[in-house]
Amino acid sequence: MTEITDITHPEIDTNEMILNMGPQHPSTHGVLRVALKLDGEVVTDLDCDIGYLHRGVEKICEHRNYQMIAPYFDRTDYIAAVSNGLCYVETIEKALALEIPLRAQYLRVILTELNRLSSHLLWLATHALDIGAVTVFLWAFREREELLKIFENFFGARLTCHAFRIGGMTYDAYDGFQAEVKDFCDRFPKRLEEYETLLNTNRIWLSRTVGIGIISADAAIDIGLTGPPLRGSGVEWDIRKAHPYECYADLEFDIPYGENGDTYDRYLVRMEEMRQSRRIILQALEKLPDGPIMAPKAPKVVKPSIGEYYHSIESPKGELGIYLVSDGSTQPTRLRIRPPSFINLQALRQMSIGHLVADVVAIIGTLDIVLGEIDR
Amino acid sequence: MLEYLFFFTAPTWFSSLPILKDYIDPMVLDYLVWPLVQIGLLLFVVLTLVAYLTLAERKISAWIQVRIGPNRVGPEGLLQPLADGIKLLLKEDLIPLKADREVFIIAPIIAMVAALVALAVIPWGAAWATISNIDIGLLFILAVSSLGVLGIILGGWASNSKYSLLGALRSAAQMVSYEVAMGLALIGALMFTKTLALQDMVITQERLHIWNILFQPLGFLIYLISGIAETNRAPFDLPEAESELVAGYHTEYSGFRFSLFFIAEYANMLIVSAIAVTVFLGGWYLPGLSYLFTPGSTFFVLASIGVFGLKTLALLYLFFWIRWSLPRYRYDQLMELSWKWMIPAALANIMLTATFLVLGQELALIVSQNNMLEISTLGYVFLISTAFIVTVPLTWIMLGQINKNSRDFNLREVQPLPMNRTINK
Amino acid sequence: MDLIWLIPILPLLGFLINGLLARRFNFSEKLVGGVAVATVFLAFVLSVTAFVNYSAWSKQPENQAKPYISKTLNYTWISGGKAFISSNTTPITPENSLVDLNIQWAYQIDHLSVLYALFVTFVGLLIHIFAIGYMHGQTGFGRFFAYLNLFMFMMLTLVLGSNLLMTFVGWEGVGLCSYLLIGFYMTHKEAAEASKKAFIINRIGDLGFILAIIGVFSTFGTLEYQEIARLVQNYPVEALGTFGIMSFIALGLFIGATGKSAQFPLYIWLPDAMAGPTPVSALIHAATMVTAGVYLLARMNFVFQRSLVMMLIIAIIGSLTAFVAATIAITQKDIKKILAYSTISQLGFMFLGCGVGAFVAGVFHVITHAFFKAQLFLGAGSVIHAMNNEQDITRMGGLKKYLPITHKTMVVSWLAICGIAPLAGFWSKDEILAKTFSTTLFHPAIGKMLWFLGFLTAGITAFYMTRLMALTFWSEQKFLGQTASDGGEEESNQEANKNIDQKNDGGSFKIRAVTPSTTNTEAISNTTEATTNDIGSFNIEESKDKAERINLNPPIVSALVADPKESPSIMTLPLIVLAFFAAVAGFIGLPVGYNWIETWLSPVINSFTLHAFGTVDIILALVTMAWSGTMAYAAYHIYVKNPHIAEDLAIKLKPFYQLSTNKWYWDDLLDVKLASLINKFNDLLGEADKHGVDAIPNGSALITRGVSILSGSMDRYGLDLLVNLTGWFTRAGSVLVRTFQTGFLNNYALVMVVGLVLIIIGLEYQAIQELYSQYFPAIPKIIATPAPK
Amino acid sequence: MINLFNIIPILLQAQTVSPSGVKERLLEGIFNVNINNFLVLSGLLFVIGVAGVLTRRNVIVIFMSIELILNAVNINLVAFSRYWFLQSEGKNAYMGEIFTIFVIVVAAAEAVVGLGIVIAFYRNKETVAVDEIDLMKW
Amino acid sequence: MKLVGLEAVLFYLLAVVAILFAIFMITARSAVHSALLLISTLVATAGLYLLVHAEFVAGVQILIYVGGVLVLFIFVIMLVNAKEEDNKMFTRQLLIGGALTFFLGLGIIAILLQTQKGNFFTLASPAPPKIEQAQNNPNLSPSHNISQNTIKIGQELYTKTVLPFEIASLVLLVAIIGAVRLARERKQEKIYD
Repeated sequence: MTEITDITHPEIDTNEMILNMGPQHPSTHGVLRVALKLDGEVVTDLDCDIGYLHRGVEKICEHRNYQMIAPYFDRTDYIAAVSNGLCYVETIEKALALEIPLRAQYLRVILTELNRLSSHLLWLATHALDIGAVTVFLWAFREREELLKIFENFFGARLTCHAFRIGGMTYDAYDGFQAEVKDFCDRFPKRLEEYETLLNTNRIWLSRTVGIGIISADAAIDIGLTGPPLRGSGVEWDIRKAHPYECYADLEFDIPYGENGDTYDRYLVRMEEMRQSRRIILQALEKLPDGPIMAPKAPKVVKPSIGEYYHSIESPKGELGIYLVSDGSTQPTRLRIRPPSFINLQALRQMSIGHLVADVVAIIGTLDIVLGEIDR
Repeated sequence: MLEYLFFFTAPTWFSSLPILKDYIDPMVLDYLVWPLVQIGLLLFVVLTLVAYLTLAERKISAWIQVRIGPNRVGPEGLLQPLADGIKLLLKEDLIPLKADREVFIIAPIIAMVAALVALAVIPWGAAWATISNIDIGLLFILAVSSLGVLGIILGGWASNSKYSLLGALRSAAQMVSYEVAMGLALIGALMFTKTLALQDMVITQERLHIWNILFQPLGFLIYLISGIAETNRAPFDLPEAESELVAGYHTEYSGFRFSLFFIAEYANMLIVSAIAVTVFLGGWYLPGLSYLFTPGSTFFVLASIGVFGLKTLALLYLFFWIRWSLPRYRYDQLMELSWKWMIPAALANIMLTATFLVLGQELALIVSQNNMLEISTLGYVFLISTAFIVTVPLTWIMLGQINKNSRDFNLREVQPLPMNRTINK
Repeated sequence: MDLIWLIPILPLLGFLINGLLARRFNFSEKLVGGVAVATVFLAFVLSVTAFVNYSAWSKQPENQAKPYISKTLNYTWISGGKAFISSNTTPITPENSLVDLNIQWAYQIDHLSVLYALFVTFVGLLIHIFAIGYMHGQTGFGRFFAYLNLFMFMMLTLVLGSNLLMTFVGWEGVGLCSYLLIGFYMTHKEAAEASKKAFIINRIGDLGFILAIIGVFSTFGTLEYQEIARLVQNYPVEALGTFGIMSFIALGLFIGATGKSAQFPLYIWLPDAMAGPTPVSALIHAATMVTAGVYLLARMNFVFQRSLVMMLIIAIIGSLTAFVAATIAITQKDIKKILAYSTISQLGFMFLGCGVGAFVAGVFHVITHAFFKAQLFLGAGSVIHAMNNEQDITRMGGLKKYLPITHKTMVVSWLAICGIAPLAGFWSKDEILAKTFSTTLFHPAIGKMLWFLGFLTAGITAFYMTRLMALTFWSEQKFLGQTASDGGEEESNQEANKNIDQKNDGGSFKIRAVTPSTTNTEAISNTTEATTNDIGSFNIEESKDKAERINLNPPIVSALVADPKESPSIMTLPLIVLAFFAAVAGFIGLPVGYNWIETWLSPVINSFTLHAFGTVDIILALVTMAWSGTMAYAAYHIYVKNPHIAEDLAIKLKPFYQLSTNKWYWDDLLDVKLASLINKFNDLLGEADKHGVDAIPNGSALITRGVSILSGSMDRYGLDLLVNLTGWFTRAGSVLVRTFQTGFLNNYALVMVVGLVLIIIGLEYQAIQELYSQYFPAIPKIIATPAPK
Repeated sequence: MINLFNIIPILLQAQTVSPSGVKERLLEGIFNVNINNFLVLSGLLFVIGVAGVLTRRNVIVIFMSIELILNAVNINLVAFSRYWFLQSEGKNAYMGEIFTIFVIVVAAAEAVVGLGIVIAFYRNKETVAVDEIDLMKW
Repeated sequence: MKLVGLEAVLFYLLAVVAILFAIFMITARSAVHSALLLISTLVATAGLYLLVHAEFVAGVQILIYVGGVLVLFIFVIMLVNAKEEDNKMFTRQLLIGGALTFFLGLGIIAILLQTQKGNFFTLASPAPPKIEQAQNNPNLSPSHNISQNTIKIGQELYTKTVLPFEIASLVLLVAIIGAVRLARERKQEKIYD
């Protein structure tokens, strides 16, 4: 926890007020405590107090077999469980240098992109709710519900979805999976348009988001922002394009990026990403080959050779990376997660200073953080 | 004094009710029994209405949000308000230890009383359907509703909680600011009715066979927006913005005291709508109503009450609709909207309306005598067309020019996002 | 007709639009000019309709000779309650001397004011149009037109106001606008000082006006013209030698008029006022504002007519002014200054007319003068425009071929001002002269003398105007190739030197013709002799750029253009229109047949010199015309045919020449001589002090020294004790008093309350005593003596 | 029939005769609510206001006491306005009320400026007690 | 001017409320309580105004005094976060102040009662002028008549006293500007300068 520093000029005396937002607060997206130093309603400084949800995932991993570790990742970013699982599985596969079958790759892509949709929908819902548009919240949940139904059918769980195994997948798509996804994708654009009618040109929405929480491209790179916050500042960086994994190289999609680095641009980026995800899903469904879903060479006992491995994927929140130190045994020596939310949260202070309390709420929303991932 | 407070004597059918007639002095009937009956009836109706407004809001919001809404208690959830009321009554009534006890107790009462007192002068219908039609009707309502802010501000302060205090201060500043715009927005209409007495306003509109909204589109718009802000409704619900201040001034309130605040809010909505209807939408006047019933007859009065109720409910629906479709303003934007847009627009409206009235008199389209206006057919055309063609666009352009350098309302043009189609590192 | 209130309000609207919005929203010049001209044009149209309607309205028997007072914009402006006045009826009783001081803000028209409104709006309109062309491209364009419009508002308020106080508001307003517009080039020192001068000198006149207003109110109990006209009938005519209340009021009004209309002692501001832009000079300092004095005289003629002393004073001052100003104008070199002095001179004529009782003739001359003088000023403006801001006529010449329209129109006005029949000036001027000659107000000899002065002035007028025309248009072309420093005569006055100095200040360059494409080879050779050829031209370009950039300065650099261009049509159009009216405006006051203006004004002004038109008048007119023609020809001869005569004459008539160029030493008297006189007096006093008075103290010092030894010892032992005692007392007392100044608010409030209690006890002791004595018998009873009823 | 409204007047309209002593005068004043009663009320409020100004330490409360004093004056004005309305049959009857409005306006102006000073002062000294404000500068 | 019957009762009720709450106001320890009690006094006064048919003034009293000025007071009290006063009882100030105000009260009452003895207040009250009958409309109650107080005040305010009215507006404007200037923080000044 950094010390709250006095950024105001010492010769100016102001009536300062420390306002604790959280840890139980409707708009902190979990148990985050933000200590705001206010001058009137203007934020002069703030500090995030995290750790209320700390479970020691990284430490636990050091005492588990590689197979046993996988489910823990569903519980870090519980909103995007599929992506997290994918990242872990791919890291180990990279360490083992395993080649996984094409069908499994395509299924993984479809599922992660569906998961991206679900995560972004939740973000849209809560972000709009924070700014006061209650109806968008419930509308977004309507679509998310459809997605969750598909997940439930596929994974047997709605939140902690888990179907990836080292070397492929546990089970194949159920009957009618493709039809259902196709059906959803057909309906989805119209729904998106509905949200955009409600928000895109709404003056209040614009005045609440345009010019709020600006972060320049340089500053974003300095902090290490990834994902939509980075792209909102105008940096065209997407790991799916930059270091394609799975079968992303075969699929056509665009990377949207913003220009001003404000909340509104990040909003537009995410909305566009949803469209692009849908495009990916449709392509993947079309190309989905038949074949095995598990790599035949997949070892029963996972023992990566000695060394250090780092692998990252583009999770809905940004770059999710896993740094693995293996000593050749069945348990990792050290497993470090690079959680996008945690690093994106670092931008909160820089984005919020000078804005009003109400903007802090909007900015937390636009960063799209999940405390489970931050605290681990 | 009493005859000034209760101008309306009882209708003839009331005084001729056999039981009353025989045992009670007619003066007592007029000045005591009938007003009490009116007040009792009104309180009953309004409080029930308020209760059902909460249900209506939940149902409407549910429809908007593709949900079903309360449907368990009673048929179609119709008994839900009752259940809510009982729940609130039976809840534990907490007073924080460090709170200012007296003020904490008295604050919701002030809010509630201020809301309910204003009901006294609203012309719910023609003839005897109004409790009191006093000389200063509109001023009375503005005055009393300015008391309502005291309840909020004191409640927030007495709770001894930061969120409450912030909410209270916000709401005080907000209500004081928007009260100015609200009062100014009404002045344009007053120039046509030439009275502050609300019943007389309706009568004037009836006499001129017009609704003032046609003369005063801008005034109505400003009044409506200010009214929404005045009742702390979305998109101006800053004082109780749950995403920022948890629940604003009534964070620490629970149980019945909370419900008093709650009722006050809904009653205020009702009053704002009723005033809008009275001043701008012709009150109980509906063209053609007098052909159906004899003016002044009991049926006419009942029909007029119905007309008034329908108009008010339509405006209330607008309130709900707006609340569930718009995001929330930020605090400074809210203030900016008031001081940079609403108040100047209201002032411009006053100036332009006055100009056109004088011009109309110069052109002999309007005659003003004995505190009344007489408008010729051409005069109607002149006033309505100037209101729509000149006042609204002119004010719009002027304010746009004045606020050219304003920070928040000059958003950059929204561009479609650039897309990267080629990059593949 | 009820819309007359709009006549002044419309220009006010234009002022508000241009003044408030033009700068903020960057109005284009077209818009600014359009707004200004449109408002004045509407005002003009309204004036015409008011004129037509009023002439019909006033013909109805029940409205005979009554002013029409607008019902709109008519309210009690100042409601001052009851006030005592000296009296308005002969038996003074408390009842009739107690009146309500209620002053209306109301616009009225009657025969006089509608006439004024007509020509003010008309001339104003033309000058507005002219100004669009003249001011093109200068910064402060919007400001200029805002001021002009404000001026129109104020002038029309002055004219259309229904009472003296409204006139006073307009009076002050036009003074303000005059100040603003003279100082329009506010970074220019001369203009700023001229504006200050005009403002301050006008204040002297205003003091008189205010006193007159107070006098009128305390006499009549009202300020409404209509009422005053009615009530004034109760007062007798004050003959020569008596100086009653009417004379006092008239004196005050006259002092006011003197200031505004630049009459003899107070005329010095008007020539300086020419530092303003030329349209301003035309509108304010020639056509309208300066005639406000005449308006006041005509408006209050019933008061003046009751004081023969003041009539005589007015006549004398008027004729003196006319003569003096005309003689000064002969030798001036600045084209606008000549016109300024000419204006003063013509105003003198008007005053002379009023002074001899011919108010109608005065007003008539106001109207004709407005046309031809406005035309002359605008023509001068056109010339200046063409000459690139050169104003010295000795450096012009031969402009006839370059500026044909300007020349032709100015010729018309020249003839008009010279009094050549049948142009406008002839009719009005000769009517004044004729009325003067045959006045019956004073001794006939006085009338003859005044006439002679006027007669002389008429000739001189013809002379200097011809000189102006000759040097500008007809004489040899002088401006080409001349450098500024060697231009002009040897005896160039201080003014010109100053100008040149300023011009040379800028960048120490010589001004020369830029383009060599001229026929005057001599001029070119002069130029080539001039040093720093390239640098000179460069500097001119640069300074032009600078002037355009800054533009608040009038471009003082007069780069003598080789090829003066005729002004654009927006400027020549007003010239033509005005010239037309300068030619024909005289026909409204023909002495024979139907004298329209006299008939028209008869309800307002009853001139008492009802002198029949006769042969004497015709002879006089012919004589005057011949005299003017002679003088004009003389000037033409001197300045065009034989230019050397002018210098000869200047040397021969040196004392007169000096007197004229130095403006009769009047400015010097005020500025220098008076000041040096005071300084000399001071020196004298100082000398007297040093030598005479100082001897006394020196002598007494000796005695003092002796006494001081004695008293010193006494002081040390006797008086010091007293002083020390005082100190001790003070210190002791301060301990007591210090306790009161605690700095605590409550203590001070406490003292206030103590005072309140004391006041209550003091005032109502009896009541307190009576009420409480039964409970507190200790309260002593005071038997108050009953107050006498 | 019972007329509720006539009972109280009968009770209150008990006139005392020939008010000579203090007691009688007081009684007469009490039973006839006329302008005098208003004046006494106004006087009492005035005195209470003065007491507040003299005894309180909080500047804001002192301000409120001053408002009370002004309010007392207003009662006076309104009462006299009504009195003259009846005495002079409506001539100049509303001047008192208009004056009251002006007093309210001026009171509002005074409060605004005064409270502005209080806030400015509080920002510097962190106190609003008059007995700590005893210097002309800080 | 005589109030009888229920009006007299109301007068005494309101007067007692006003005086009691005024006393409570100056003795309350918390500034917020003081403000609340002052509000009660002012509202009671507004009731008194109604009693003498000054409806407009009553409305203005509540609108401006209570709704405006007192809200401002409370606002400021909250801003400066005034602590409760520790009333040092029987300080010199309190003693002297109390005694003085006591004398003041005695004096004022003496004056009032003394003048009452004269004929100042015993002038016979003529009947109140008839209130003008409103327009004959069946949609208004038959006994509908409405006070003309507001109209009359409006007429007088904008004719006879238009100059004081404008001056009052100017005073308010100056007060607003002054207050803004006074209360502006130095930092804000820095920003705006």
